[in-house]
Amino acid sequence: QDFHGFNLSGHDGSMISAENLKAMVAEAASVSKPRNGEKLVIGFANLQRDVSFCLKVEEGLKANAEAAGVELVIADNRLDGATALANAQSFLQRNVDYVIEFQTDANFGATIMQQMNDASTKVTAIDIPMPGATFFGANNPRSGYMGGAYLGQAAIAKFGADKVKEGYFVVGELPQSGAIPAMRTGGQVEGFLAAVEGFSPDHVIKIDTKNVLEESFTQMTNVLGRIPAGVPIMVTAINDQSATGMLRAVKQAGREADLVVVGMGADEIQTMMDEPTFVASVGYFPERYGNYLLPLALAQLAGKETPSTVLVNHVIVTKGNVCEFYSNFKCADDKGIDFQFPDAKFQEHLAALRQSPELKGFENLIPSN
Amino acid sequence: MPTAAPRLHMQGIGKSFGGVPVLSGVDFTVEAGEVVALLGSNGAGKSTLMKILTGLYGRDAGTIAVDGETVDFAAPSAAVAAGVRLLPQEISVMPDMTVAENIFAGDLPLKKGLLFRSVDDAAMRRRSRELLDQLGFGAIDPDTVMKRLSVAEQRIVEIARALAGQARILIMDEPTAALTEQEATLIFRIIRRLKAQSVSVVYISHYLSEVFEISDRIAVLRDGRNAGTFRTAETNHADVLAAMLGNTVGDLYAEGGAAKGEEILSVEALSLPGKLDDIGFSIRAGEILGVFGLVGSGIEVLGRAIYGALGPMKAGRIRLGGREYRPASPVAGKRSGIGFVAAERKKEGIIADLTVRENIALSFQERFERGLFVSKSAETSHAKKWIDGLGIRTRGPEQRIRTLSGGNQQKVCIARWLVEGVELLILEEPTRGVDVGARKEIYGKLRDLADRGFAVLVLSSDVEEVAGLGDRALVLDRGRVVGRFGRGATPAQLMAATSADPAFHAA
Amino acid sequence: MATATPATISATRRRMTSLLGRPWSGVAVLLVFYIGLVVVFSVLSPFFLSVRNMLSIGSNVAFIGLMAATGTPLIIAGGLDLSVAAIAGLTGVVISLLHMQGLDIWLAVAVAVFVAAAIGWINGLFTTRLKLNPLIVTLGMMSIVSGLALVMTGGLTRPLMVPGFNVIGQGRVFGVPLPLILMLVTFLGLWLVLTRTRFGRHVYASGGNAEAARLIGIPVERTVVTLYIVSALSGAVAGIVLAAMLGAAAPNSAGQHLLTVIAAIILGGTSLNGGRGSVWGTLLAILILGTLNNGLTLMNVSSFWQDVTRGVVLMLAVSLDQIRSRALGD
Amino acid sequence: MATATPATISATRRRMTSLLGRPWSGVAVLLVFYIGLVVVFSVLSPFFLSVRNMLSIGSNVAFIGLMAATGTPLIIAGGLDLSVAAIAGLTGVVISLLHMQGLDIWLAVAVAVFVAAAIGWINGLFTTRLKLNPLIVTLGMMSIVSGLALVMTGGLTRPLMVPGFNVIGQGRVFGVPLPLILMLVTFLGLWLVLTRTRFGRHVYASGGNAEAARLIGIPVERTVVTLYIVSALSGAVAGIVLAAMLGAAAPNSAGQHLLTVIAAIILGGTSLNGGRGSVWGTLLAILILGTLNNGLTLMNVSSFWQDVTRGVVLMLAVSLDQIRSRALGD
Ligand SMILES: Nc1ncnc2c1ncn2[C@@H]1O[C@H](COP(=O)(O)OP(=O)(O)OP(=O)(O)O)[C@@H](O)[C@H]1O
Ligand SMILES: Nc1ncnc2c1ncn2[C@@H]1O[C@H](COP(=O)(O)OP(=O)(O)OP(=O)(O)O)[C@@H](O)[C@H]1O
Ligand SMILES: O[C@@H]1[C@@H](O)[C@H](O)OC[C@H]1O
Ligand SMILES: [Mg+2]
Ligand SMILES: [Mg+2]
Repeated sequence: QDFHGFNLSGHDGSMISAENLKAMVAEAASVSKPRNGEKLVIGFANLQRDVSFCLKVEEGLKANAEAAGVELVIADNRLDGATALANAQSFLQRNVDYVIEFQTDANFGATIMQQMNDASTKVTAIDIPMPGATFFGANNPRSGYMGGAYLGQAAIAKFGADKVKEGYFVVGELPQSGAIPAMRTGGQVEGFLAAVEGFSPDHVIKIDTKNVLEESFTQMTNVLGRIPAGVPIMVTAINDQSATGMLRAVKQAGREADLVVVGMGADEIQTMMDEPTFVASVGYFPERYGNYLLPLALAQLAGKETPSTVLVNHVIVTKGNVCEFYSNFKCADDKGIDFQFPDAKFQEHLAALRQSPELKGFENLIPSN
Repeated sequence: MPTAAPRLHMQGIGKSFGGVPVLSGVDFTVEAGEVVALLGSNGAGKSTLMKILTGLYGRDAGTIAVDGETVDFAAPSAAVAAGVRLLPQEISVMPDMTVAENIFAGDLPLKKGLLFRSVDDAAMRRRSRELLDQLGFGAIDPDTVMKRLSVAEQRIVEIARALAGQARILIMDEPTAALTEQEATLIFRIIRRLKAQSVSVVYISHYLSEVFEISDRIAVLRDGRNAGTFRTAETNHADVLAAMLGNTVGDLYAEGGAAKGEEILSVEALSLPGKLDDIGFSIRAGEILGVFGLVGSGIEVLGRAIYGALGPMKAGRIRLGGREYRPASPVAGKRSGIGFVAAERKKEGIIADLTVRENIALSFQERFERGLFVSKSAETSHAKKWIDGLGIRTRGPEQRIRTLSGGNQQKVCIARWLVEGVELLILEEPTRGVDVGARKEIYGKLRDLADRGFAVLVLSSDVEEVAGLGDRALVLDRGRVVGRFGRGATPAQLMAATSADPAFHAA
Repeated sequence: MATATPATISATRRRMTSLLGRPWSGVAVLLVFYIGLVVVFSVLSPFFLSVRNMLSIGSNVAFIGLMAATGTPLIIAGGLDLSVAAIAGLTGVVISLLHMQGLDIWLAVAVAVFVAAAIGWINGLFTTRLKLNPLIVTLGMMSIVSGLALVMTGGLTRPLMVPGFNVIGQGRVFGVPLPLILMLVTFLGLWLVLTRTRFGRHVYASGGNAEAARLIGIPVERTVVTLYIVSALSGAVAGIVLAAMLGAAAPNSAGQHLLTVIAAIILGGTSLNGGRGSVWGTLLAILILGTLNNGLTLMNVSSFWQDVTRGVVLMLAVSLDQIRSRALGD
Repeated sequence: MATATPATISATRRRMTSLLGRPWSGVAVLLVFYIGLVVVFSVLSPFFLSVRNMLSIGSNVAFIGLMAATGTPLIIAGGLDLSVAAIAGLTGVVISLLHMQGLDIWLAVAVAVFVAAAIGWINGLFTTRLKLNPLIVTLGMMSIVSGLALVMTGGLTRPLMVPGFNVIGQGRVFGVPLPLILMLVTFLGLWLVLTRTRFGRHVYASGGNAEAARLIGIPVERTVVTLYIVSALSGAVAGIVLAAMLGAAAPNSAGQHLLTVIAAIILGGTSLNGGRGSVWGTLLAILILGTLNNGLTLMNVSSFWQDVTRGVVLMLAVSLDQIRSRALGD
């Protein structure tokens, strides 16, 4: 139902007016008395502040908190379980009224949640689910699948189906960060194979990007040695930053003509606009996360019923439609390909995921669609 | 008479370390072309005074003038630039650089290159060879990496380095402590030549005979204060010693003990490829056996081989305390009742950061345990016993050994082995760098130990020491026993037994 | 009123000097620094000074502290172990995998501890017997061990929730978190061993002058190998504490704290050249770093500025000790 | 036919020994190891042995190589710089920010290089004048510098696309990538300086025995401070190469390679105790690590197994050198 202008199912992702936010705060504070006796305090633990995606989430939350007049205390989990635990304790130490956790690994969630529950503090978990917390974030199997499929279709449009089969598909992974990114990159591979029928699995190359520009560049450079001259090079990765590093490596090798890149996250739009071969990125809209997260937190503090899971609605962002989402960029005339999401095959993929022994114990992370 | 300013004039020098005064109001003067010997017992402050002169240490009081000009060297480089060069007491070289580089690193010859002035290695090599030849040590190859040389050879290279630059004042702090007499003679030749060139030399030594041979004047320090200066030609050993110590020393060596006990060590046909060849001897309880040899003669390895420091021995038969004994490791040697004091006190003897108490207790730590833990009081009383027993001059058992003077460190190294169960004590160069007073104390203690039933094996390149101390003496040359002497052998006899050329070098 | 005569000044100076000159005076300087830090944060943040917060700092630094504790004698003896944090990661992984296979949790722990000991033993053999450079050997070992942990889990974090086991990380005794107790007991034990036992003397002697120590019949190699094993074991314990605390085992869990471990040991006054150091210095350095983290977070300082501040504090702390040495004219 | 008499055997042995005993024999062992690695990969992967691939290995390792190159003389002289990689990150950030403010790109580069030099100078002063421990000082500096880079960018990667500038990272001369050329020229230059100039001898002397060097009038402090500045400058150049190559400046870009830089220097035969080492050893170590990474990636080996392999290779390489030393009876 509607909570001062916030209605989850109908929400378009824009920021609620300051007036409405303040009304939410007033209601929340009357139901849940601020623990410091003055005003509501919300704790936000970021995943790793020097990743642009995470930074955008933080900026969005800050803007909302400021408009609403609640205090936001921020900590940096630094991609580390122990640090996340210490940060959670520091929130409790400061008597925060609500916690938003962007955390490293689902498996660390239980311990943190136990402490939150002991303190009767409610939690929303971003991207990485935690037991008993509201989940808000990426639909990883879907976003990955979407990006992979788009890349396949864009490659066919550029090189023709026959040529694409001679080409190589390189995916920049982040294997050490566990099951969730793996579902994303796994989805990219499956989506690509779904779009390019008869593509040889031997032509799929996986590299470890370590989630940084430079390593993506180095490993892509290494792997280019395996790709014969003149065949298509189709690239996607765990996030835009890694995709960018891989793109630069192909450029440095002078093989840009054979390249198509699809990013993930749409959080480095400028690069996408500047690079002709960077055709699209799967949109997550991290800058809008705060527009959901803060109202959601206030609604819960106000005692409202809220759904336990809110998945981001991913959209393909291209040079042709970018202005619809980011007004500071102009849309190009070239509208790109006419993308078809392979829905039936995606359902098969989801079914397969549910059977996967690798994901045993992580079934809750697999969305229903 | 026109009185020109002296070459060096230090006046009223004062220095304390951590509040404890080490030098107070010291005056020290050297004329141009004069050799002044600086004497004093261990810890009197000789090295400290010279380190102050060369800018290694700051001073608390006093002035320094060179050729009438007040100077205040902030760092050794300033002293070097002013022609004041120090040959320090402790070997101070760059072990991984070549001999030539060690000699010239401070003043490298350069040549024009294509792009830049580069180091003229050929010139450096040539001049190094000349310098070493001049010194009489032409056999040292300028291209050898320093760490491959023996201690004595490294010392020679250091001397060559001190001579390489244009010095006005050359300070030599115990240059001959690790050298033999013959080698020292070569050094004296150089000093005389420098003197002729009007270079001033400060010569620090504990060997009175050397001092009387080479110096024009003798300045004595005692407890950090001036204790008199003497014209060398107008004085004698006794007066100088009296100034140094406040009393005279008398005979350095105690009378040999009377009763010898049963045989403690017997060595037969001991060989070590390239180093020792068919060595045989024995020592009885109550006996001191001296082994004399020059560098390279085998004295550097003989004691170690027996102790086990060179690892398991194959050739030869050794009996220790009546039982068959095979050297294997220091741990095993110690367990069999051998104590060992290494020549290189700083490198192989002291654990610098530990206290006197800890250093003494270390070798037989298990004897100071009460249950699981070490008993500090047991350690302390043991340490105190030997601080008194050996006359170790220290502020107490808790002083760090690194801040003791050399002679006292040496006594600590000996004290380590003075426990029940040690039958054989092996000492390499037991009094290197030790002052006369302390040397006499150490000799006295070794004799006491022998009288208490220890067998003592002393390996030394100091011929007087071996002649004076040993009940019997062996002479080694190129790994073989070339002479066996009873008590009363003279240094000259021992010396004569070695056929070695005074300029040592391994063939 | 008494005026300060030169004599009284010098007497005071001598007394101060002798106080500062004691072996533990470097530790005293760190203690003063630590207390200063606590005072500053107490003033700046209302949340800082409470028993609960102090205890949570203690329990947060525990697993790092465990590794730094045993790293201290190892470095004193002239060794160095860069693989310890990787061993912590592997330990958690081995336990969780074995337990998943149905093995009793304590048996799994025993196996993991044994594996760690074996790794430490290899480190020790390579560095002493083969005389290889410890930095390269243990860096190589770090790479191997963390690689294996990743291979074994496929990079995934594994849940590890077994009530009896998790108590190690989450339990309290009289309100004091168990990890903190474990760490303090380790420091206390190592202090006793280092200062009161034969083995402890051998540690200082081996690192102070290995050749001299060997020549007086101290088993230098055995001492150093033992310390590598102990270091690996502390890695295992740290891994156990971490996994128990987090309720999950991550293959790379402790890796990013490696530099903190080494920094704490050096900041604590232990010399990388061996022969000198104390575990209390290390403990204070660990507490300083943990307190800094906690205090700055409580003050809502951004993590970027936290990095800057940590650097400044490291430099300040080591400068302070230098000023002490200078005052002594060392 | 001649039979080997003891005399000829010992003559041969002497010749071999003298060959192996030369200062560069450790380097020769690494060269053999490197060639072995190249042969193995050539056999195992059809993609490995090609000019193109060799060049891409070279350009991949260039920025690490630059930092390791200047780190070598610094460690030879008894110093250590853990901040160099952080300086690389800061350099890119400063350039991109200044350029965004409208400053000419080369002016921006000049400012960034100047900032780096100042940081190196501070490292040098703190470690020599104040005699602070270099590990703590430069670790602290690393934390400060990388923290500042994050603060300045707000943690974001900044695009840096200026054709003239990007040539540094992406250009080629006769087909050889510019970063590779830059690195090789740096090694060559340092080799000349170290072996041919007065400054070079001062470097070895300062690290071999600072006390002795000071005593014979070598300006030890000035030498070491200069090397800290040079190290920081190479960090700046590495940062420029990296930013130019990637077309972007990331505040955290080089940080994770810190251990690789140190490992390469030590593996290359430079002693952490100072006084010994050569830049060619470092270069070979860098090439070995880069080749390993490339070859294993081409063979499609997972990054986890790559970690394991890298560890094994590090240990093997240093063992091989030890075997050489043993053969010499060192
Ligand atoms: N590190 C130090 N700090 C303070 N005082 C020291 C230090 N080292 C030595 N001293 C003191 O300096 C003075 C002279 O030293 P030392 O005991 O070595 O000389 P000594 O006993 O006169 O000489 P020796 O017994 O060797 O002939 C003593 O009072 C000694 O305790
Ligand atoms: N750096 C130092 N710190 C503390 N005490 C010192 C230091 N250097 C010298 N001392 C002390 O100063 C006193 C004088 O030492 P110095 O080395 O000058 O004696 P020395 O006369 O040269 O003795 P030796 O004949 O044994 O060489 C000694 O007691 C010594 O322990
Ligand atoms: O890789 C990261 C992903 O795990 C997280 O969900 O969003 C930010 C990404 O950079
Ligand atoms: Mg004395
Ligand atoms: Mg002296």
